[in-house]
Amino acid sequence: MRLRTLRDVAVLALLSAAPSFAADYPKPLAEEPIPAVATLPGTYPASWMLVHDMNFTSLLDGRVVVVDTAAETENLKGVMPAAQFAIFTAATTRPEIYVAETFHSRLTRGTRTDVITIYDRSTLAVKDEIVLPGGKRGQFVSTKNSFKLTNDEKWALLFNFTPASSVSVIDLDSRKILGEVDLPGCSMIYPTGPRGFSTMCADGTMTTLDLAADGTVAASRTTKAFNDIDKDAMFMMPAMVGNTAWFVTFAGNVQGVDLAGPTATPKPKFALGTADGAVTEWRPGGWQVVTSDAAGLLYVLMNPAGKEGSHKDGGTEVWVVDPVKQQRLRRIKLENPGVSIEATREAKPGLVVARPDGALDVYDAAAGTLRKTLGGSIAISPFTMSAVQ
Amino acid sequence: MRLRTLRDVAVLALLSAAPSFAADYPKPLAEEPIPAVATLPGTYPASWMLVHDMNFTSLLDGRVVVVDTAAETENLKGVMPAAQFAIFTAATTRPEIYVAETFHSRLTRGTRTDVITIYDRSTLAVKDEIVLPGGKRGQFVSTKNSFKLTNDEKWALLFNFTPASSVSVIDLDSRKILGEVDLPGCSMIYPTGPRGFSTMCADGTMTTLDLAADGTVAASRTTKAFNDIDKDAMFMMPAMVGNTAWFVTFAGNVQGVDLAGPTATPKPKFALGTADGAVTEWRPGGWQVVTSDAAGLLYVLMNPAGKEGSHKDGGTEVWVVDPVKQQRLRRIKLENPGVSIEATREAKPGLVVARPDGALDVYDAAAGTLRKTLGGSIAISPFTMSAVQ
Amino acid sequence: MASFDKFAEKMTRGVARKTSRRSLLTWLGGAITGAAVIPVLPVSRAMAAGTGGHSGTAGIPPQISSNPQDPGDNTQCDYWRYCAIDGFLCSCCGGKVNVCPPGTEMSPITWIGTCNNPADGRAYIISYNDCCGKSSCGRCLCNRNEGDRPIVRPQANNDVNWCLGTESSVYSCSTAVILGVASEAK
Amino acid sequence: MASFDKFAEKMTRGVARKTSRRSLLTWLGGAITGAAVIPVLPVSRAMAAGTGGHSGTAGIPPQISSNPQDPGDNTQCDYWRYCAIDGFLCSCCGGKVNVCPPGTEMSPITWIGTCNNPADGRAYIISYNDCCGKSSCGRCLCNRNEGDRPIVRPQANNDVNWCLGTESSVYSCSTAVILGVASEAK
Repeated sequence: MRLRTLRDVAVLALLSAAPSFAADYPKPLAEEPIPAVATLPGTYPASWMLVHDMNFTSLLDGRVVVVDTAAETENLKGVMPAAQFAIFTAATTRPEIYVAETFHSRLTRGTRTDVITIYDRSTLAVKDEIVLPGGKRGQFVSTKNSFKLTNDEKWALLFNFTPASSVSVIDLDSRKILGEVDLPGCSMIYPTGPRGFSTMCADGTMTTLDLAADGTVAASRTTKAFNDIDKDAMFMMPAMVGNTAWFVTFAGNVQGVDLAGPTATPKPKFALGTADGAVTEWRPGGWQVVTSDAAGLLYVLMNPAGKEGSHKDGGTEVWVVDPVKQQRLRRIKLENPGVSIEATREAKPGLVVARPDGALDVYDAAAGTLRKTLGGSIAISPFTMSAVQ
Repeated sequence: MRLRTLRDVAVLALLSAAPSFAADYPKPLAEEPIPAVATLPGTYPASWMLVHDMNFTSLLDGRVVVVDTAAETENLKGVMPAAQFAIFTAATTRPEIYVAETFHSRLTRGTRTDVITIYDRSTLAVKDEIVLPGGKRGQFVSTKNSFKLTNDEKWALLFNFTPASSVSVIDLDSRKILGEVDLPGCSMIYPTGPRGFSTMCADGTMTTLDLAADGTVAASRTTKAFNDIDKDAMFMMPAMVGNTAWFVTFAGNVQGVDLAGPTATPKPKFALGTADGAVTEWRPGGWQVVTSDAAGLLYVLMNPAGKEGSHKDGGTEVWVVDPVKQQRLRRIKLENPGVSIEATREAKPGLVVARPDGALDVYDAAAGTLRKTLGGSIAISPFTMSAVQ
Repeated sequence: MASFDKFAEKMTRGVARKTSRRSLLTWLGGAITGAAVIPVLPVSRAMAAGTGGHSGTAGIPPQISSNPQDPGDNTQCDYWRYCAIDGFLCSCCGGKVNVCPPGTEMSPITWIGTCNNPADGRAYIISYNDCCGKSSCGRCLCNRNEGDRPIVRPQANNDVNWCLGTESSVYSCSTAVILGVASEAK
Repeated sequence: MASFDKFAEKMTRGVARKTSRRSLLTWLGGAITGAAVIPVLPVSRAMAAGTGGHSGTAGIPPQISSNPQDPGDNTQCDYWRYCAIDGFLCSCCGGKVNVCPPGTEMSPITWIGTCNNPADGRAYIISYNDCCGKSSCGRCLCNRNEGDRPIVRPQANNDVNWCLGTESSVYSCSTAVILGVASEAK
């Protein structure tokens, strides 16, 4: 092919009236409009998922990837930047996605600025941002319960860690910070009741805080200790079924907590049970290890070599559990080991397994068969996934 | 291993007077001081190299990696951030490394700020920065000749591209911008004479500009056209031997340009020649395709499948050329294809070949044998390399 | 060139249906450089396999236009419009071959290539508009340089970050937009 | 545990001399989980092979302390001090096992592990101080969680970005510093 400069191109364009030898296509392809930018539907289909890619090779440049787990092609729908151990949460009642993130004025150094960036769900453009003073936003390997909505999604709750713990209460209507609740010795946010949240405490209790209309604490109540952090700690991210948070523990128990309000109420603990094929014993292992489907079933990512310290080692099976009947229904043998799992809320739910190499395997959650693999660097370091609710 | 909380640790520390059963080591390892941060020698050994890792998966988060190409261990000595299509240059007469880079206030968006960041060569800490107004710093796949020193290294010259071309003249003593020289139709910076530079122009000429003491243009002269951009374009990054810039061309010619001043003076062009083993024909291919050693020999990265469009395809051989005798001395068959090459200025020079997978192969430049491979993600996307001068 | 392109195109599409992305690239490398030498993958194709770290994973499903006059898989570097592209293909990044991903901004200033369409035999002027304002897409890195010239001739150069005249200079991916016909089939 | 650790340590050192990093990890995975099941690599070890994209390259040469009481290769995840580390190993990043790379700042606040030294049989208190102010090192990603507990107990948690109290919150790599002896050999 010969070089074409801009001038050559102009000359050649003049010659383009010459007769074509491609008889099959008498007309050339049409000029295409620029600029052109894609948009997404205002409501995402139930097969879509938001995947938090922490991008370990450049942690300051994380992303939230919008993924269609069902389509034949174009599975990556779009990306939102999510900088520096960011955390996101998506509204269901307004077309907004919130990313709490941190910047430094010189990329790796200089003035720190924490913000909540507000994305439009359809354009993935930045609509607005709320600047968070004090440089205290907690930065963790993506933990969904560090950023949650409450009060009919009018407020956002953001967990701070300096290493003192607190929660900022942010009004999303006015884009203003209402206040800050200190949480000495407690961590994470579990929305509870109409306008409050619970938090997990280092003594094994949970404390529930009711918030007043101005965002201050109206009342608080603490459970008895039920989280044996030394011997059988609860993973911090539960699967939600209605208002019940289903936690799993390091040793393989299921601990439900009723968050319908006004106080977090632990349910009786039950065991996931044992099974053949264990090297030592089956235990939950990975990052996002438990998820739920629309029918209220739980899926737990299981590691066959369970022992002290194995809790982030990923898993090779997913166990399907009916938490109401306290019954394990079946075991799904994964084609590839996984780090995190998330079920879609489709009528025939998909079970998405994030692999250590960043690919996403999509299983038929009922049949336990692999539907497809979303590869090709769809994410670099996927840690948490959030199905469209 | 049992869980140790901080309290457990305190308790156990009290018990540590108990007799040891490890008779070989009666004393425990000593407590180690914190904080502790490594430093580098004030003068880098000749086996060291600065590698520009553009970090393609997060281009806004590039790096300059300080690499020891000779040591048995600890080959990665340190890293300097180099944001967003940055370009760096190292002083030889002061212990400073300059990185021209670009930030946005919200990582991927918001206010743009261009700066020259000044690193201390020994601590790799930021000493200072010079803010560059106007958001016009040129951003390219790492091209060394977009940022050069002149005037006995008192001044830096930085190429701007908006797409209008200009060069900013920066006084490194006062950390101030002296002025800006417009370069319509010309690109890149080739320091020429005591206080000036040449630039390559789209009509195939080079123009040399002498700068006055205040940084303005005192005089300029233009060569005849000698760069046949259409048919046999010169690669933009030459290898320097003294004051002579040795360029190679797409089709495999060597074009020397004498930059001792006062005017860039092209030397007679000569051909690298042909050789067995070509698929089509041998041509230079890759990014940094030519380098020189302390003895004044040139090394050219060669692609066996040369044709229109092959000029960035990398190479499988390095041809060693004496540019004064216009003679090819030998061919080095690479163990692995390379993207860019750089020779050290050691007495027994090393030839470093950046591979597409980011690893660096270090050859004995004289023997043509592979000394070692620096792997393990020493860089993600190494494009240019600069040996210690 | 046109007849080789056509042959390669046909072969590629046939092979793409049967093999993974990875082995396809290897095959192409072999076909281009012949069997006698170390296969020289174009640098950025090799880097595409390398930088993302996912060379071993399954790839991206083929995306073929419904218009037979626009043939080939636009997630692959050998798609006809990509003859002078350098970067991540927007068609893998939430955009399309000629459309930027949601929330990015298409650069108004860009570089130009002239690519042969193997279906209709025409040469088209292709504008490689960059999409800007989000970070590197990271998928489908592709570098082809037919007609590419050094930065001294910027309008024919793909090493420039063409996120110029946009709100942000951060580069995400590249499109390949038909601007017009450069020459009719010969 | 101690005897298994000692065994694994010996085996590892022997194998490390003979095999590449990649095959060593595979071997360890096999040894830990047995031959009957799919090998379960600890997630971040697999990611270490994955994210950098350089799983196929030669690795990093072993770095062994000259002190036999501090045994093992501190570029490897199985080095004894790393029993509760999570991140890039500073010993691969221009620092040392207990020293930050040039130009970074060592975090004063951190998490604590207790690791058995297989040479002297003692358990040591190890402080995993993060090094801050430059971007992710990207080499020698390692995650081990012996004694790790969820964020509800932050001082025993390695999922926190411990670049706290530093000028920049940007994380580069993690060290493993001996703070003292937790228990004598049993």
